[in-house]
Amino acid sequence: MTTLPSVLGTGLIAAGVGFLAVAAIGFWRLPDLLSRLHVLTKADTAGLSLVALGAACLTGTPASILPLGLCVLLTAISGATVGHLVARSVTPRGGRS
Amino acid sequence: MNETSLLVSLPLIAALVAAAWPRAATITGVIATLGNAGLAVVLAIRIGQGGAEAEALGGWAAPLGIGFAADGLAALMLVMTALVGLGVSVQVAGAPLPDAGRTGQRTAFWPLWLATLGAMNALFLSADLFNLYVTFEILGLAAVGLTALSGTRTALRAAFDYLSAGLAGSLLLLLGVALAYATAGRVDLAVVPELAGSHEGRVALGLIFAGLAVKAALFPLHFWMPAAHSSAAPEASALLSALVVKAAIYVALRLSIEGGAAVELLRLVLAVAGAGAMLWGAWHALRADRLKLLVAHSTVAQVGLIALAIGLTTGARDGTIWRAAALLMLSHALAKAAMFLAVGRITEELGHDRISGLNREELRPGAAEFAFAIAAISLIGLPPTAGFVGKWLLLDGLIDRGAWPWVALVLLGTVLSAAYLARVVSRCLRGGPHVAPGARRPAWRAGDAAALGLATAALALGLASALPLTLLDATLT
Amino acid sequence: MIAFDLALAAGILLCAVSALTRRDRTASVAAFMVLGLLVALSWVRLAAPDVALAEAAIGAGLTGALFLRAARRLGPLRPAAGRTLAVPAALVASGLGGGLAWVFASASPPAIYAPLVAASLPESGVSNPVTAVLLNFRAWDTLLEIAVLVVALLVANLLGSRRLVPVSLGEMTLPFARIVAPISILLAGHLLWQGSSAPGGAFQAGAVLAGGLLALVLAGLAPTGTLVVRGALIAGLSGLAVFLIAALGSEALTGSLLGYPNRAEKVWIVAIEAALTLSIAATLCLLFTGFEKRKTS
Amino acid sequence: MTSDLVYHVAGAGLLAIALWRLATCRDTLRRITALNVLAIGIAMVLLASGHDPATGVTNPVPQAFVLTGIVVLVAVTAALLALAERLEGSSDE
Amino acid sequence: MLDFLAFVALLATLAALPRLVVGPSAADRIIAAQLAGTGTVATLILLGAATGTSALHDVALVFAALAAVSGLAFVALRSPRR
Repeated sequence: MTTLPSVLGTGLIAAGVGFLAVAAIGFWRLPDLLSRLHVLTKADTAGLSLVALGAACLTGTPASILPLGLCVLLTAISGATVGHLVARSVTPRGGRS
Repeated sequence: MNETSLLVSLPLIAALVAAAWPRAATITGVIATLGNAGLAVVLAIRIGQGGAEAEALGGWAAPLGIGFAADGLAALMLVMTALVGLGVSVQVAGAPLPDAGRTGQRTAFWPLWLATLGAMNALFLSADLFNLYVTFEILGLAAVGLTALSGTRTALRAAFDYLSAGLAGSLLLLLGVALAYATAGRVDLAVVPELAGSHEGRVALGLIFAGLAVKAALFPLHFWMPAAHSSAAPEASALLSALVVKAAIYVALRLSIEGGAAVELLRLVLAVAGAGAMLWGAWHALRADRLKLLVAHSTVAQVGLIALAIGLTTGARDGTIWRAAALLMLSHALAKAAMFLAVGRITEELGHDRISGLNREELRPGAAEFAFAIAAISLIGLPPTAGFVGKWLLLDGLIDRGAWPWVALVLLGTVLSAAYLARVVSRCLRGGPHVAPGARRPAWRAGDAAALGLATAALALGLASALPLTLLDATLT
Repeated sequence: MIAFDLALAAGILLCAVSALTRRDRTASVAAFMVLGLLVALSWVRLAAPDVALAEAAIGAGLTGALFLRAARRLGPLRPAAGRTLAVPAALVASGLGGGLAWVFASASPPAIYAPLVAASLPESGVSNPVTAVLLNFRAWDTLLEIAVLVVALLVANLLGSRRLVPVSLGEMTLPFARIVAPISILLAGHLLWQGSSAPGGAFQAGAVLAGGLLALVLAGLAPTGTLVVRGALIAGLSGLAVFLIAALGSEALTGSLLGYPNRAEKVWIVAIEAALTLSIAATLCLLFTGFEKRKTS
Repeated sequence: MTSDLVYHVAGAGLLAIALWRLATCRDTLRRITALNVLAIGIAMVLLASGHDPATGVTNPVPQAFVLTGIVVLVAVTAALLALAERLEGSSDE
Repeated sequence: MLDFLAFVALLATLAALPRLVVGPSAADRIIAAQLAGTGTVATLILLGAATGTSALHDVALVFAALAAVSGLAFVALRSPRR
């Protein structure tokens, strides 16, 4: 039924999926690697967080909140790490210039 | 504890020990191979007297669980593997493989061989299609390890082609098993007659046989095999050619007896491919310039002969032709292992394996040449060898059915095999004016004993062919 | 959901084509990695979460890294020799594919396994039917599957493939490794433990553990000395050893190979799975890092 | 049209693509990839066959087959890649 | 509704494919694979929410935990051989 958590959850998920879609489109449209990397780390993390938050609202059980939170945390860390490493590997002087 | 359980688990345990403690590898390997031979003989005697045995692993009956079917055919194969393994082990224990792999592992042979042995034993006993697939994968990987042992670039290339062809073959087999599941809902061996009864089931059997044909190097899917068998170390080639190829042929024979023979088209394709293999292999063996290549191509031809016999099996349980196929497998295994070991020794003495340079003035023919000759006699099928009994049974069965074209083909194959083997034997054993008065005799090595022993076994089995034939009577209840 | 399935199937086929036709090695490998992701989704849609877990653990961790390693070491793709066969081969292959699709879609398996599994599940000691099949009803298959891993390890050892020398990736990887490695250990333990009642099990747990270890190795935070490799080799071999000893031990107790004693099934299964998890993790890691190649001269 | 049919067709498509590349390509890495795609295709048709659309449950036995197949494939793939790399290395020498 | 959102998430995942195929640089392709990984995690979470299967959270978690391994492998193996 349309209770507050379910409406909220669906809304959050819709927003998150929208973010993901924007990230994908931006990834396709943006001209150079570094700006694409930027999109990846930002929109990606935001999108997935919103989706996970929405899913947690919908299910509402503590048992599902832990894995969802971990998912967000891990994806954010890996996205940031890989993004940083890739950026460093393609820019001369180790990315510190 | 049951012999079957020990037969499948002891080689694997020994492989682990040999891999973990390379220093103890040789002694572990020899003990395990000896123990395996003892177990196989005990099991064969019990089956010969008491009939076939079936076992449900873990107490879970087929189709849910996996069964072991220890019957006469399986026991014959187990003994065959044990005998060939003993011969090759004697050779390797006496003269460890050269360290051409540059990995500093002179003992790497043993865990690979023991894994091969365990996989072969598991395969012969298995009564479940999916389980057969898994055993094939162990076998394929271990065999590739054996091929790559010599470490040369040719051997590595051959090993890669072998592994990718082998994987493609097992995936075809797996696809067939998947379709068998999709059609019949189960994958134990007892499902085979049911498969032969429907279109989808026949396609499944076709896929399974196609996979087996790749693994058995049946013409025209043999492309990977001559390179693999001729570039590996002779000891490894002996195992590959005598045993590993037999695994796929064994499964084909088993499926044919179980009811795959009801599929006319499949049998015809198998027989025609077998005939093609006989001619193609013989042609290339006639033209080969290197000894190992000749022997490898002769394997293509011999596999063809056995496939022809399997293809002509009528499926009747009391038929003679499938017995002929089983005997031909046995005699080919013994003779071909002896032949590869002998080739290894001849190459070692001469320093090369060019056929044109076989008759050397300063070297007298030794035990290896003699073993090669006996093995050749068995492969050609001259009395009193096991090869003769197998071919006689085959021709007898074919004549009974009036299948004269096939009789002619088998005879043609025999003549061709005599022709290409004579290229070697005539050069090796030519004495008289070709040998200088002061010519030296090759020194005696463990490899000579192994080759002679295996060749003699092929000879003796012809004289005592009642033994394997009685054992085969205990096939399938 | 049919739209979802159709889009997924299209994506899978697209990835497969890209993985097999792109001339750029990285493109080919990356497409193959994404294929693994999408295939895991399709396993979920086919109600096979156990398989999806295994695919995720292997596809995301080991396979991608293995293929990237090979792409790096193999150098660029050489131009193909001849294209004459391509068209007939494509026709034959598409004919075969169409035939197979038709045969598979028209066959519907009679329900033989499902009732048997349902009837035997209470006696198996576990409540996850897939684990019951893998470690009880058809445990012999699983034992041989572990033997395949061991033989692969032997072959890799024999080949002495070039040992991986990780480059220093800088301090940015430290927080990553410090978080990911412990979480993957916890996750592996969780998957192992819940395998008896829910999707999970030894292989999934072992693969996740291997993935975490690989992250450490790649970040240059794991020791890779000769002694460590030797220890990992022994650990890799130990899983099959434990399984074989358990098989023979159960036969000594109950008279049937891999027939666990009554009412102790769960203990046996969990013990075997725990040993397998460690051994699978060690094996997968070694298959990636490789062994030292000794120099000839 | 059911989703099982979609996966049957997709699985068969994977089989066809993989067989085509296996037949026409000599490059080692490409062949290994093709073999992996072939295995995925087999797993897909197997699971789709084991899937019961009425109950939405997939038979655990084919699931176990596919799991075993995945492990076996990883092992063989690792060995193949090691061989291919060693082969490449030996041509340099 | 959730089904539809899962479908959109899948489309967002697939949208990474063109960049993966076109490149132009190897880094682009790897980042595209990374993006597809995140999309897959989101799709899995949504499928889990739609069907109420908690096992899918584990699958998503495994993907999330190991997402960086291939990226790390790419960077770590990128440096010159010797």
